[in-house]
Amino acid sequence: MYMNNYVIVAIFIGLGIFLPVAALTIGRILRPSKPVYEKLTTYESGNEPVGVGQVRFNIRYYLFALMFVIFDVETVFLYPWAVAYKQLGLFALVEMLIFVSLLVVGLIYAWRKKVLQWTSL
Amino acid sequence: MEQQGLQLSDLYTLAPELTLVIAAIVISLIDLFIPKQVNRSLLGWLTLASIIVSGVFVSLQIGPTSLIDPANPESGELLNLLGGSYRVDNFANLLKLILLGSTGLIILMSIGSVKEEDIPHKGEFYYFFLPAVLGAMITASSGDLITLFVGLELLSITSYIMVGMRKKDHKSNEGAFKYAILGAVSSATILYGMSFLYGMSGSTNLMAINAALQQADPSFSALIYVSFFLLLAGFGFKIAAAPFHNWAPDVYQGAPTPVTAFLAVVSKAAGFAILFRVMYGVFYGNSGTPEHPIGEDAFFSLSVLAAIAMIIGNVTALRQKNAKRLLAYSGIANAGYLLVPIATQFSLVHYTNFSEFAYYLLAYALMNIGAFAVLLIIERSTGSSEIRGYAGLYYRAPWTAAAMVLLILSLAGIPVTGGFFGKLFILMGTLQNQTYWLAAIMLATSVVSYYFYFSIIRQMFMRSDESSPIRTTPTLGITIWICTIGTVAMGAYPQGVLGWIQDMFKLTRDLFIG
Amino acid sequence: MSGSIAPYLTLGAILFCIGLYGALSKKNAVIVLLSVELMLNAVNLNLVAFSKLGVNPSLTGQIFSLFTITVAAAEVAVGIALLISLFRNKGTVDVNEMDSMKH
Amino acid sequence: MENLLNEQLSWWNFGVFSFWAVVLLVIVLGYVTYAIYFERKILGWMQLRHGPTRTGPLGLLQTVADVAKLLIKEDTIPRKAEQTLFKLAPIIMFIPSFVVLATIPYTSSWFFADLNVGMLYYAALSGISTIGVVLGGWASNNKYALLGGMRSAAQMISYEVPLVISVTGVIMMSGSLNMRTIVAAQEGAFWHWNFLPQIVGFIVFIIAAVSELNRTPFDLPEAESELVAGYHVEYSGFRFAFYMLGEYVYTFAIACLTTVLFLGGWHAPLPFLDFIPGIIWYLLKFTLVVFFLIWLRGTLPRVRIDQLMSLGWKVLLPLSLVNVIITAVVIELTK
Amino acid sequence: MLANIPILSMIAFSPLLGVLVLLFMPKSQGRWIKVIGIATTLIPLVLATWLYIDFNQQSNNLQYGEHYDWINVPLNKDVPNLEQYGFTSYYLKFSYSLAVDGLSLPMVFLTALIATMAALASVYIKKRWKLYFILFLLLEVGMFGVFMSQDLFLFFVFFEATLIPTFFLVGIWGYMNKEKAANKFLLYNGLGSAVMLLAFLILVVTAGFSQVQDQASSSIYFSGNLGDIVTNLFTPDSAVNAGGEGNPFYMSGNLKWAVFILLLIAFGIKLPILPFHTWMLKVHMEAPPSIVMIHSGILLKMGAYGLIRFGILLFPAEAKEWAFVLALLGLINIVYGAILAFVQKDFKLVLAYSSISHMGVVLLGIAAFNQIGMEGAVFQMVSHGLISALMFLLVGSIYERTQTTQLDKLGGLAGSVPFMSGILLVAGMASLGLPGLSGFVGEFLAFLGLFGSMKVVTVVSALGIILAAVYVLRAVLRITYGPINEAHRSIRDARLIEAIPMITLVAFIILLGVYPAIVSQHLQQTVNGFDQFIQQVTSMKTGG
Repeated sequence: MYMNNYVIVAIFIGLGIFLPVAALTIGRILRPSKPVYEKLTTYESGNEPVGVGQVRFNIRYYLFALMFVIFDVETVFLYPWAVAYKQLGLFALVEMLIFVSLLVVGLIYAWRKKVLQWTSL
Repeated sequence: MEQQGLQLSDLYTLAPELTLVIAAIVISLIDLFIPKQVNRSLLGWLTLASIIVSGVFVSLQIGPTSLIDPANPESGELLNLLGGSYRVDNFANLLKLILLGSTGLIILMSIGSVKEEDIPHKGEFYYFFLPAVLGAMITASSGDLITLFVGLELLSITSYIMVGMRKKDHKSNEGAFKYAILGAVSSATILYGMSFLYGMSGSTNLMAINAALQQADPSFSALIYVSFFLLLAGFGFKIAAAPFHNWAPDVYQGAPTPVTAFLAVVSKAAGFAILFRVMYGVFYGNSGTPEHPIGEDAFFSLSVLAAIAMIIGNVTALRQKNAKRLLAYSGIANAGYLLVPIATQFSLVHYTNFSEFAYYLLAYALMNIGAFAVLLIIERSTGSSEIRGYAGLYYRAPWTAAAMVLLILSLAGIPVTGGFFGKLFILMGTLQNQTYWLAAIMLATSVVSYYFYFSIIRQMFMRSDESSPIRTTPTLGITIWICTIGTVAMGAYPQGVLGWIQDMFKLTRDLFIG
Repeated sequence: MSGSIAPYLTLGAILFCIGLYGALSKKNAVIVLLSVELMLNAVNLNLVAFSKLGVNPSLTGQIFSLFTITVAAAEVAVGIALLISLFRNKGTVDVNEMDSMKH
Repeated sequence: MENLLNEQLSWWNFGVFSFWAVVLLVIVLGYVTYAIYFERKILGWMQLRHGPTRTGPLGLLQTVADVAKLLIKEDTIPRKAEQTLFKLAPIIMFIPSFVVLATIPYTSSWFFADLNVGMLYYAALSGISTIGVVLGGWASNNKYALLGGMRSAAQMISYEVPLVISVTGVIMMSGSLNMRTIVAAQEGAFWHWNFLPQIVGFIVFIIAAVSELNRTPFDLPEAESELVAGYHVEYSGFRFAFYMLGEYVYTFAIACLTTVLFLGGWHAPLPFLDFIPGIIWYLLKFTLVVFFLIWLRGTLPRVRIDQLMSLGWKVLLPLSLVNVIITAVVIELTK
Repeated sequence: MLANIPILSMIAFSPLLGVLVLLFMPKSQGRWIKVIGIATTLIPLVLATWLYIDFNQQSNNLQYGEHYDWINVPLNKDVPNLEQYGFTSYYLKFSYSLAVDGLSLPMVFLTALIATMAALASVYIKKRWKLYFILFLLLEVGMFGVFMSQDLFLFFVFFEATLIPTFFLVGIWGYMNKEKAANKFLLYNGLGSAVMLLAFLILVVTAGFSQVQDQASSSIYFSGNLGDIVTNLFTPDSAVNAGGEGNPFYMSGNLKWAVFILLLIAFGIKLPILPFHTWMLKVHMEAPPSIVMIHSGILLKMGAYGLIRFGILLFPAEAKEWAFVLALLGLINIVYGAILAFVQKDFKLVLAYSSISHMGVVLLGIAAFNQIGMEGAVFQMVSHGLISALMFLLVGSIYERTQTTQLDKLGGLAGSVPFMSGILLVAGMASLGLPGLSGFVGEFLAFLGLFGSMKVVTVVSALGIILAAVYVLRAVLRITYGPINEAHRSIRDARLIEAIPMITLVAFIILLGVYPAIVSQHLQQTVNGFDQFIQQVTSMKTGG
């Protein structure tokens, strides 16, 4: 049955949740808990922490995130095409060439705009 | 599902779109690889050239036989492109000409007029118009919900970016972000409505949906209403019709002026194209049967929407001090006017609502682009888009002021201009269908609009502070005069354009699919 | 497969409403973007449910949802890019502070 | 398994599924325990030292002792941390690493879920782990952790793209996303296995996979010398253990995936070797991949972050796209 | 003699010659600009005089007709199965169609005359003569067109064409609150034209159709042609009158009433009928004298003209039913205008309110629904045009010298400017309806006509007219006699360029007073025709 496969997935998810929960619960029973002020301080190599931890970080991380979103979503179109490729004609190849070349243009664009360069910003 | 691949012979049919795609790619690559010192106006001219080429392709295809399959013209069979999801009919071709023409004028007015410090990426500024107008063209041509949606989003997403093109200006950022968020919400609303249409018909083809809805189970009528109102809300946003208009003034104000013109004209036109298609492709013909009353109600809702847009647009415009916001509200009001012919259905004596619509759309495009071009001159000289900036324009640039007067007369709907005849034809349509209340609202709000349109004239003629002449760039001047002469010509000889539209457009072929 | 479509549609409607509420009322722009995403996913849920359990089940719905996912991604990508640019200029992501153009 | 999957769902079936899932979990945990042990041993040999020797015979209980230590270690949560997210992050990291295993087949009859979208399922779920990493880094409210988390996220998403695209060639060859079908399509001697026809894809896949696992030479998120310990600097005790666990379960998963996608799964390298059961071949290939991963760690230095990013976007991504095109053209020509 | 040349177009568009010349004149040539501006207005005056003489008084038909197709839009070609409804195509036709009859002719002449006088009076304009004269001449074109158009659409276009130049003329060259006045003018009149357009378009899409039969096809024209509309409206078995709700061309009784009331409002605003009069006060206050001359002399008459031409003649049954309402409105105008004129402190406002009062007389004449009343109404229009033009010319000249129009700051001008004071006295006498001057004739005829049907209204209105004597005399005597303001002692009397229009206008006022036939003989046949027509169609049962 089609559904059974997903029952298995569900079981895996259940186990995946169960293990950490169980382990952490057991750990809570076993482990000591003696919080002192110093122990709960944010770790900064032994120095007094300065400022907040959640600082503004570099823009490049966002740019990579954007790039990822764009390219990863394109694979959503590549996969069905790849699955059906053998049944499709020459035109599927042409269409995919167009599609991939558009992707490549996007990549070139990002490249020339120095988005891919970690130190550019 | 029967899916039909694209044939090589279809490439000619798709030439206008393909031109734009290729041009967009090539020009962007050129922009990437030519050195920084090269003047980016070159890209502007290239963009303009590609728009013109695309327009030529459209005009080669437009004609009374445009939908006949070119592969075997004798058969007289209709061209079935991509399983009916893409329709190159004259409805689409006419709108495409308007869309391309407007975009061409907007690009023309931007070349050499946009300030470097304002827009850092001038190259992108030019060629981003290409995917945007491509999206608009796809929308106009689509016969399928998916195509329609993709086209709409191509247009919308590109527009978000174009609005935010002034990276350093926080008004531009703010406008762009608002536009993006609300645009996404409206897209989601449209999609949600579409999902119900799909659910009730099992197809995304407009014609199939129409057929399915007519045979649908009576218990679905609630769902039909839900989907209709979701679509209406979403499209209402895209065309900036009140009460879904709140984004427009902020976005218009924030965007660079040529982009504002683009939003006001091309985006809006594309929204109307879909609305027209969907209303007549999906909901029209569902009236009459007691189980499916949606047809009448749908068109009545459109009338109400039109009335609200006219009233709110014109009344709120009265308070504006910024010319861009004023034109935004004027655009909202005009959305109302343009909705009227769509809401006015066909009847025996009234079969022309598409030509009324297309005529006014063309007039609207010309007069608005002209007005924005004048505004660009004002912005260049005064640095702001306040209405005060127009003060004494007649003494500083008399010819520009004269053109502006003609454009304003057209916007206000005073004879003998294109805007006047556009409204006149729309009015006649409503009166022929005996929707007197709508006609009355349309006229009354037009009179209200005199006040704020003429406030610009008052500034130009009655408040003079200085008489130092203002210089215009040649491209701006050409744009303004093309628009002005076009507007006046449409007024002096309306049957030229209208008759041509009537010749091209065949109701049964171009609107009722199949 | 048999089964009722009602639960899917209900879930879709709930998601859509939550998303709409969030998009229109939340202060933080990031949450607003997330809410929009929620709305689009409600649509996907609808489409996929209809493609399996609709009046005329067909694959089109799933294809449609692929397009929706892609477009949603592009939309959010642009939204975030604009938000970053706004944040750089104004130093806030609070939607309520985006009011520099009031009349 | 196959028969059970095709029956009507009942409590009995459910019980059987659950039982085997628990068995797999136990196996995986055992694998992790001894993978760490062997990693240390092998690294030791490579660096001419002994590795763990003390705990148990040959140090076999070393990892067990480590786990026990982690279990009873105090679990400190920094005052400034976002409590809920801080607790949640390691779990989010761990769950998908285990859940992806559901779709992996071991032999033609030993498998769990027979999903027809198996590869997509894997790609989709494995992406979730990134969230666990970023959340952990962010919730710690620590600059090192945040930077480590961000770097890790950037790296993982950058290499996710070539990873999934490199698999496209395999999918085209077999015409399916189903893992079993993919293996079945590699029926025959080793030159039928995908790693030879898909050599470009294979190389891209392996490099991207190593990077996805945050392993040397791509272990920048945990670079001790730059970031103290990366995103889990504030974690201790069993929460830390789950990050580690997640990473090692991923090595399991990636090793399996490599075997399935490129190394012919349970097929014997030469037809006359068929008498040896498929599971043995599978395990051999699996072990080979795991060994390869450890070997890399022993030999290669760490790359710089800008090199890392350049490699991913400027080399691997174009390569993987080229691979797609070449595969498509070749398939078209040989049809 | 004139029948073979397009005399009407020549009159209407001859001012454009001046515009053309002026466009290419440099701004600095102020003197020549004025000369050309004034000279240009003489061309239509000469042609109009010729036309006036040439006009065939014995005919009640439209004369000198010119007809060209202008807008001819095919409305549709592809209605499915159009043939089954009996026609194959339909068109929208608006034509360029001019003609005059006895009603239009005096108006055309008046326009030409007053335009020339106003152009002479433009000496008070101090700046931007070029733009001023261009707009002025455009305004003149619009006014001629309004009185000549025989097509609803053309009428509307010309009607609007008067709007825009007036807006500019008031807004640029007016006094203190010029912009406010221009706005108010624009909005009220814009509303008026919008209402008019609504009424016209309803007429076009219902009564405006006519069917044309070719060999094989028959097509329908929608047109704004007044003749077609009249024919359709008063043919008992036309689609407008016959047929029920299903017929798209059918005008129900309610619709007819609605259109009539819309027309009444539209022209009532221009006239102005009482609740819509405020804009007109502002314009009279703020506009430059020459423009007020045009405005008060002609633009207000366009309202009355339109009311007669379209309101009364297209909907005689409805109008006749409302005769009492019309009379009452006229009465209110007369009395209200008179009373308020009496209490004003500003001479301009006195005149403005007196205009309201006098336009009431026009309404009364119309409400009489007989030949005498109608003649009175038209006569009053002409006469008031002359008188008010003269009055405002004087106001302008006085303001020019004294910088005020406040009654309590003026006085004793008879001593310092005897010529102007004399003219002012004559104008005052004419205004209050002294026999022998033109004002008397119109009022007398209007009352005479109305007396037969509505005695009470007539009597009360006549009392209102007596008030006119009071307020006119009060104002005029206050200015000419009494203590003089010391500052005004040394002002100079009228220059030649001011004296010419004053004398001309006085001459015409006297001429009309002593020899009214000069107007009424042109009028008689036409008005007689109207009367017969109204009698005929109201006795006929039409509509629902």
